[in-house]
Amino acid sequence: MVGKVGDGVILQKQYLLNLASKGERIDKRKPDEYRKIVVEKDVLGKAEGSARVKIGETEVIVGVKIDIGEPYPDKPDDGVMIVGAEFSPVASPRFEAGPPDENAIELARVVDRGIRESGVIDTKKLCIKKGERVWLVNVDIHILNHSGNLMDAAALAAVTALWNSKMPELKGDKLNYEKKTKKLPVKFKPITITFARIGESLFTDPNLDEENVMDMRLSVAFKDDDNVCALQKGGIGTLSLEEIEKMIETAIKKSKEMRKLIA
Amino acid sequence: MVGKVGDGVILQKQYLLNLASKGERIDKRKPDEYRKIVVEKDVLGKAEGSARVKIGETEVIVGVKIDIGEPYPDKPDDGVMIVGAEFSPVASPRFEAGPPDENAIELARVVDRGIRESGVIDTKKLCIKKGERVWLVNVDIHILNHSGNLMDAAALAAVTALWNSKMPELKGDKLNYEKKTKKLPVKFKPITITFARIGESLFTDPNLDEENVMDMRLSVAFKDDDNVCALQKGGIGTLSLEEIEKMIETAIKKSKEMRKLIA
Amino acid sequence: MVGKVGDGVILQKQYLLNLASKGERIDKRKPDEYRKIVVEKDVLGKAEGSARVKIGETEVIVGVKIDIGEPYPDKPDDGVMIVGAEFSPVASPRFEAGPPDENAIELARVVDRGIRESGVIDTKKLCIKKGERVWLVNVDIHILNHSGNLMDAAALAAVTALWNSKMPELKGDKLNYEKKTKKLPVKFKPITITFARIGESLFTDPNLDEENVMDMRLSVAFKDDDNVCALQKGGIGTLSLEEIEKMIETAIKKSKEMRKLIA
Amino acid sequence: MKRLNGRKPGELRPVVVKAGVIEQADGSALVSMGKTTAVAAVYGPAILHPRRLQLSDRTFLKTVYAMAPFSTTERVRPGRSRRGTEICMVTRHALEPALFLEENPKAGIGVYIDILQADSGTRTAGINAASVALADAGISMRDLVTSVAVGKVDGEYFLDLEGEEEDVTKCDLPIAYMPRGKKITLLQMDGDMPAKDIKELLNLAVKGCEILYEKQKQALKERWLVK
Amino acid sequence: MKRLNGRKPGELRPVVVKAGVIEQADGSALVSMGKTTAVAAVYGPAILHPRRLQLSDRTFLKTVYAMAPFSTTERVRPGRSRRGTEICMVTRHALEPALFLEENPKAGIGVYIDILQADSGTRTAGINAASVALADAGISMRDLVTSVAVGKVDGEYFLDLEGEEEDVTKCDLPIAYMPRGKKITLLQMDGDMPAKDIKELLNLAVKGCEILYEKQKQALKERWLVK
Amino acid sequence: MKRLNGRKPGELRPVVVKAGVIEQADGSALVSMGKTTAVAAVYGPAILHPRRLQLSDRTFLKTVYAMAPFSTTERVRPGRSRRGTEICMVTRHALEPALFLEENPKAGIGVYIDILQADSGTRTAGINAASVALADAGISMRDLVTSVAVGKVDGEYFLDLEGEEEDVTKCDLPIAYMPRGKKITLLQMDGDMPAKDIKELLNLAVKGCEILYEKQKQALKERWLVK
Repeated sequence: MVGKVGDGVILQKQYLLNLASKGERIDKRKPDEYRKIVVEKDVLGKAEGSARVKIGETEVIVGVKIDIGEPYPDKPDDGVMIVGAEFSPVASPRFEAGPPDENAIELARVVDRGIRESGVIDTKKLCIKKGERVWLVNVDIHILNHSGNLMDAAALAAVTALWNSKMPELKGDKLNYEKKTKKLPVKFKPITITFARIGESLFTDPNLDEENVMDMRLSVAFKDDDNVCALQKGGIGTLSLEEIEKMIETAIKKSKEMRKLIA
Repeated sequence: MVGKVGDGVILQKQYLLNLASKGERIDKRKPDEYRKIVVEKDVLGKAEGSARVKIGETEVIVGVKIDIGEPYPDKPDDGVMIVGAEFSPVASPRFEAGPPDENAIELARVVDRGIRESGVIDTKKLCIKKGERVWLVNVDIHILNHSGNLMDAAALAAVTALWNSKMPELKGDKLNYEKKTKKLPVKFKPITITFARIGESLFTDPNLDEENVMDMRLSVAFKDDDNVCALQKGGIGTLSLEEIEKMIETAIKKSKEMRKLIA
Repeated sequence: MVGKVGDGVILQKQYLLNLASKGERIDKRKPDEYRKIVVEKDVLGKAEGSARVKIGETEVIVGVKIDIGEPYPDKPDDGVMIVGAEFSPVASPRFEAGPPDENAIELARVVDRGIRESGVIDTKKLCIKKGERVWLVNVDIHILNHSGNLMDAAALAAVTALWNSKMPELKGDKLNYEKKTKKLPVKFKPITITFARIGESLFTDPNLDEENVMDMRLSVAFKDDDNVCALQKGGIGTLSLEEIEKMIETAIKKSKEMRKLIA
Repeated sequence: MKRLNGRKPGELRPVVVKAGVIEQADGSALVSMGKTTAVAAVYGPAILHPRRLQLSDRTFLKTVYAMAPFSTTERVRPGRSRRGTEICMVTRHALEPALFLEENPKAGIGVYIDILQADSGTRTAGINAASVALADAGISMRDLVTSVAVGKVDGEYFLDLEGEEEDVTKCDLPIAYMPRGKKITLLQMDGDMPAKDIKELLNLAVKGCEILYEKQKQALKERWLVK
Repeated sequence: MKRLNGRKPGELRPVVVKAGVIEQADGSALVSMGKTTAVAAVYGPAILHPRRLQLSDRTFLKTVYAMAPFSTTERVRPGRSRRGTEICMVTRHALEPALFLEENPKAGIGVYIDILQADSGTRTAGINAASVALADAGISMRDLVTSVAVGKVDGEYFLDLEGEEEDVTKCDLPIAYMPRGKKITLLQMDGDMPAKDIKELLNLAVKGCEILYEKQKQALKERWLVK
Repeated sequence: MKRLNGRKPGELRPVVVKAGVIEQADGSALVSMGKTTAVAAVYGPAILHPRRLQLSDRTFLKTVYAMAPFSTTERVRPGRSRRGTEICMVTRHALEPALFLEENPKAGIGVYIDILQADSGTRTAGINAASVALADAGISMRDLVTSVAVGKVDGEYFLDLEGEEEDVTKCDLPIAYMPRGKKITLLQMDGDMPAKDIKELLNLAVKGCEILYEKQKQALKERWLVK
């Protein structure tokens, strides 16, 4: 609703492109360098699992709520995981209260697929009674400060929160949230690494200024065994096969470092 | 959609403020005087209880529909009461068809709390089978003419309608709306008294002109034993402790008079 | 969203009115002549019944999906039929994605009533277990090209699709859509004939140019026994009793011809 | 089948028409037909906001039809329904022919109809009320619009269907009608009926409208002669 | 009934107030009252878009209050609720008296409140956070707005209700208060309480607000003296 | 696993491309890939209304992707879904690089895609149809955009996944591609796949796109040489 006029946006773009042509960045980082990353777990009292991740000024909180529900008809003995993302207006004047916009939906769906399709959660262990009752795992991403590269921050916070989630006690039909029994069955720690292209340069961990002038974004997610578990191109730029290859190579290395932050 | 231009609104405000500085009102009423109140019960053929209340030109109809539903999980042996309010566009060019606006929601929620929290309805008597089936009491407020002080008119109509509601017959699983069995278990008749402040003066029962220039509104609801069962400040003005005390005192007296209108 | 400016709309209107005053039409058709009608059945692989109807350039696809659901409480042993219509933005720059507009709703409701109220489907035969489970027949109208007279095209496609629908196999609780068992119990083939009035002339099967200048539209639907099963006036023009009588007479004849196209 | 309350086949339900029932509105009316009650309010004509709704060649006529939650035995859930959307549309089409909308481009008139009690014939009662409300607002009209539904039960033509009659009729045929020019402005029908019956049914409906027309005019007279 | 965590009847929960927690915002604050945590961000004042929201005589103040899905034991479904709509409204009414909105017509200020953790008193924690965030944004104010709820349990007046206390209290009475002018800007109550108790409860609430006021001022000092 | 219908791993499903299927549209196309059928219509470029959607530096490209209710075995409920919103977005990003949007600021182009039948690969079929529809509308383009998905089943790379293949593949990797400049405009993937396989899969997908490209060009030739 309340926005600032984009004075100097064009000048800023030219400046960042000039820097990029020399492989340089506005905050002096190397092309593959991340801003400072801080990971905290168990930051919310009412959630079964939670984490706060800061990458530079970007700040994301993820809360995991575990409930009981019905399985999908085509997967009667699998638990259900749902990832949601809300761009709270708290985080940026560009966000509005209301139904999630396409950026929030993309964020949630990419994090969701990165976790779901690689088999991170052992959903078979989340079946209570086949076809009738299964555990329902809600992963909610809450953006507190948007200063670029929400994708990596959200993915890291989601995996950290899941990795530390504990199941509430099930007594007959009722859940006792006061008593936690065992850990949620999480098998891997997938890590997402995002690149932005500015001019001809590819930079990891774009900050907000860089995102505003980039023409293309690529997110690559890896499992612990270095297999790729997700790719997602964003933006209206194009990609060559060579660029994709190069980014995957760089991203494998960065993902190994980042995975150590999850405990 | 179709609105009239606010010619003379500023002049009108000055005029009302001048009057108020002398403790006078545009329609010659005394500060604590209500417009003429007319209460009619059983005005709707298809509802289990109903009432029409006119306060001056303000006119409100309330219909009570009784059905069967599930109890809330945390109150398995309590019946459920839901108050809704719709500002029909019939009542004022300022109302629009669509989801209820914040004024309608406030109206419904204040009437709802005034009835619910003071224990007006004996919800334990509305349990049919614990945890499974309870009586569902829908109280719908319908504004026919908005000429100020909807709050008191709606609250009075709601309590009158509830006080005169009769339960449909329950035969096995089915409701027979043609045959009414006994009265809805209503214990008290809470009464809401509303004040508006114009300048330094506090007036009960503001009419629409007064509401348009008031800076603060306070509604106070009382049970039959003169206990306060609800307070709600409206508007962007402020209140002193002395003003609150004074209004509560006045309101107790007015509520006793108004309660006699419910039969 | 993207619209063309209405250059020449007024000239066009005058031209069509001049023609109409001589009983002539822009495309040389006789007053009661339809454009070329093409009916194809079984055009969709995933639907239980389907049809594509072209009337001139107007093109409509109808798909019938059959599922299991609950009956309406007041008709516990009747199957349920629901007709929906979406004006896909593909079909016309005037259509927008979003909730169906009033024209789409009217189209769906008129087709729905034409089928429902005349007893076309033997809904008693669609009951599986009284009060609990019945067959649910979804008839979805999809407009591919809107070049006038959607009503007749949609009605014809709906009846053709229903006439050729086959029920999926029901095994215990589950539906097997791969195996079809028997035909949907359809008893009649109601046919809708639509007239538009331009000036003083009544024309069947208005094309889009004619619809843009008409002041009144009347749709008449007939069962196989020539009984009227639906009437619907559209537009802001008026009708005389004589005009109604005349249109019904013409429409009976046209409906007999059109019914032969359903096989 | 005997009619409810001993009515004759060609008889209307008890009708009440009252003009000027909503003080805030520019025009208003209440119409009861038996146990069906409709209230209509008219606001305008006034300059229309937001501007993008303004029409360059005529007044924008907005019609809203809504059933109060307590109007039927089963509570009506508030919010839009497909049925309500269609009724808004046919109501607008029924009223427009009576108005001189081309005289006031860029303006808007709002016609709001609330059904307080529903027992068959809510759209017809709503149109009857709206028409009187428009006249009560002093908006110039070619004629009043008057509306009623007819059907056929046990071989007899029934005027102004009510309650269970609607469940057993072979067809339900509502019309709206402008008596002065003998013009039909709304026509809908569903059921199963030979063409020749349609003619008879329309004649009966027109007769009903003519009676209602007198009651509408009477209500306006009472409203404006008294004051 | 003994209070949770050995609190005395007139004692607040442990309170944390921090200004400047959202880098992107023009002003922001975090307020924890026991296990309830609210974050508020302020954007503006800036020229308001779309223009139709602009007010000719004052700044448009938009308040949004939302509970994070993971803030309570039962997950909160995202989207609007009637409760949330009412809280937005009373929050706006509680904050407006502290601002000079008439000085900046056509502008807009956005106040966004997120409840990260909920354990009673979310509207009061939200108002406390919003007030500090407005000051942190450098928006001129008549006074800070400070807010707390009071109740009566087992015959004793309890300040700043928490968790189960809210289920057993005879009434729940939140206020918002501007200490400098001793003015109440929010007042709600439901329950069942003699009029004389209301007076005592208001006095207790005002005392609580005065303590919170010091913590709010301290947080702003820490934020702005350090830098 | 043997492929359905005796297909070879590197073989496309039977492909049908037809330009000019919607008479009312400025451009249109139908693309079938096996049992998946997409229809695309293009309207514009035209001056964009409402004005607030106009962009000062480029044409506004609107993409709408919708599955018809009868397109799948389980009926699709009409209305927005999160999946649909994401597909609209990646489709727009896949098409924009082919267009000269900066040449026509304040205009709008609408690209509407309907999936009539769905059996894997609806987003790729939709992009193929949209690209032909844009060319059919006479909108100048850098190149056609062509799209296909690849996967790995039982150790073999499969081109253009279909039906059950999508359930058993180790990964699902759709791309969109502009053959002239060898540029990828859409890239998504989920599953579990060593990095070296990704390279092979991309090569296979590019080969598939080159075949589709010829069919797209052929369809445009047939449409425009005949006339």
